[in-house]
Amino acid sequence: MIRIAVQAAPIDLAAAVAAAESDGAGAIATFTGVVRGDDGVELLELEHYPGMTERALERIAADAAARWSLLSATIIHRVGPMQPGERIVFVAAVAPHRSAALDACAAMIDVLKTTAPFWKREVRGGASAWVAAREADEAAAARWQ
Amino acid sequence: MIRIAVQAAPIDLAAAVAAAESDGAGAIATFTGVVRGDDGVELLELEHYPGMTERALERIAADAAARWSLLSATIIHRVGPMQPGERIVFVAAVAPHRSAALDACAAMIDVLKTTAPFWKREVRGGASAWVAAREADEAAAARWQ
Amino acid sequence: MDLLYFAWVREAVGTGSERVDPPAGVTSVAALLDWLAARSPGHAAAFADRTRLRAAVDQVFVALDAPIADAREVAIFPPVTGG
Amino acid sequence: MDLLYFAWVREAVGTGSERVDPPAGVTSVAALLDWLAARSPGHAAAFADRTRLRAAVDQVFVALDAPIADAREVAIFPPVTGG
Repeated sequence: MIRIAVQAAPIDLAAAVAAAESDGAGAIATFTGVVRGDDGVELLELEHYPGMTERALERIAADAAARWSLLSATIIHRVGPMQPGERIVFVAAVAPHRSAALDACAAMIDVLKTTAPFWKREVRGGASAWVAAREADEAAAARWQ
Repeated sequence: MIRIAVQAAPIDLAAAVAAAESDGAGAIATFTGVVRGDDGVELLELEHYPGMTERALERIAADAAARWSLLSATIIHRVGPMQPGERIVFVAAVAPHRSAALDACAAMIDVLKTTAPFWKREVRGGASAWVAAREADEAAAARWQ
Repeated sequence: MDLLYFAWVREAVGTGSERVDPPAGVTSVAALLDWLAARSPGHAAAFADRTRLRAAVDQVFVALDAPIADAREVAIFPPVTGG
Repeated sequence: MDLLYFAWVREAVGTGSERVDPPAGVTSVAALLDWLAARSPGHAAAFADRTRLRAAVDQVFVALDAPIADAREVAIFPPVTGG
């Protein structure tokens, strides 16, 4: 099963994890990204490419589900403005055994970082700036090709 | 912060995840192991070595926290009898960035499989049998040495 | 052809979308950017440094030398930074 | 010296723990197993195949040829299967 959501509403982690567990496998790996406030960020804004975003997430989840024979793959990504401490992204991979779940979860978030059309803008001290892409993200995604 | 629990009570995932998120980092990776019922298992019983178990889990979590500079490491392991669908183990790694959280989470569950004194017994059709160790688990744990 | 701009590209151009009808000689994303740069100082600024730009044709990522024949929707944006 | 047995080793021996006072010549875990095997058929059966056994001395995993001098607690068990 593939579950995708691109939403302005906060991510309900308990509901997302409960849905993943209900898929009935032995191993559930999750990744949650949270807005960090440790370097003075007051607000994060996420812009995306409506239509292409959903297609990209569907493809990332479906590719992982096929490659690792997952019982389910979930990607929930928030868009719009959010505060430090709020969840940006939640990824879950459910499989009979742990190595498939762990690898699929890591692959989905790594590939998402470089192939899903999202752009972050940070507000600090009233001034906003677009976040630059990191070369480390390209290298992390290339591991799974 | 290191959080360890060896308990007969069910694992409260929402509480465990909320505690991990409260540690204030940007990346939270979790692994949850669930009793599988797909091969006819009616009941799983987990025996452990009281005293040594807690020391082993403390060490696994502390080693991961030091190696990946985690903000927190959590290991909760259930013992005693449990039903298919119930959680056996929950591991969480909290870090500023995702690669540290993902690697630390995978390492903790891999190392736990071979260095924490737990023994599983499965009940099928009224007969119980001890689960044999898997060579694949030794190989997975060796990756992190 | 519908054009879409995102993030700082959108801000530099001054709009998130526009509809254009490029001449027949404009056959690649790169040629489209050359042609668009003449439309306004904002376009010129946005497309000045091609190493900072990425593109999608009909919602599929492509290299800047990719063809745009039959494209309905071309999007220009910086490298993605989600997750 | 306190001995602890877990999983099928415990079941084969017939008890989860016992207190013993091995003679001076018993200086390793392996020698301890040889000495214990004479105590009962259950002990003998439990310790017959050493490749199936693991040990801890004072709650630290050790190889079967590890010394047991000054050990307060020795545990014998199968390979672990948690998680």
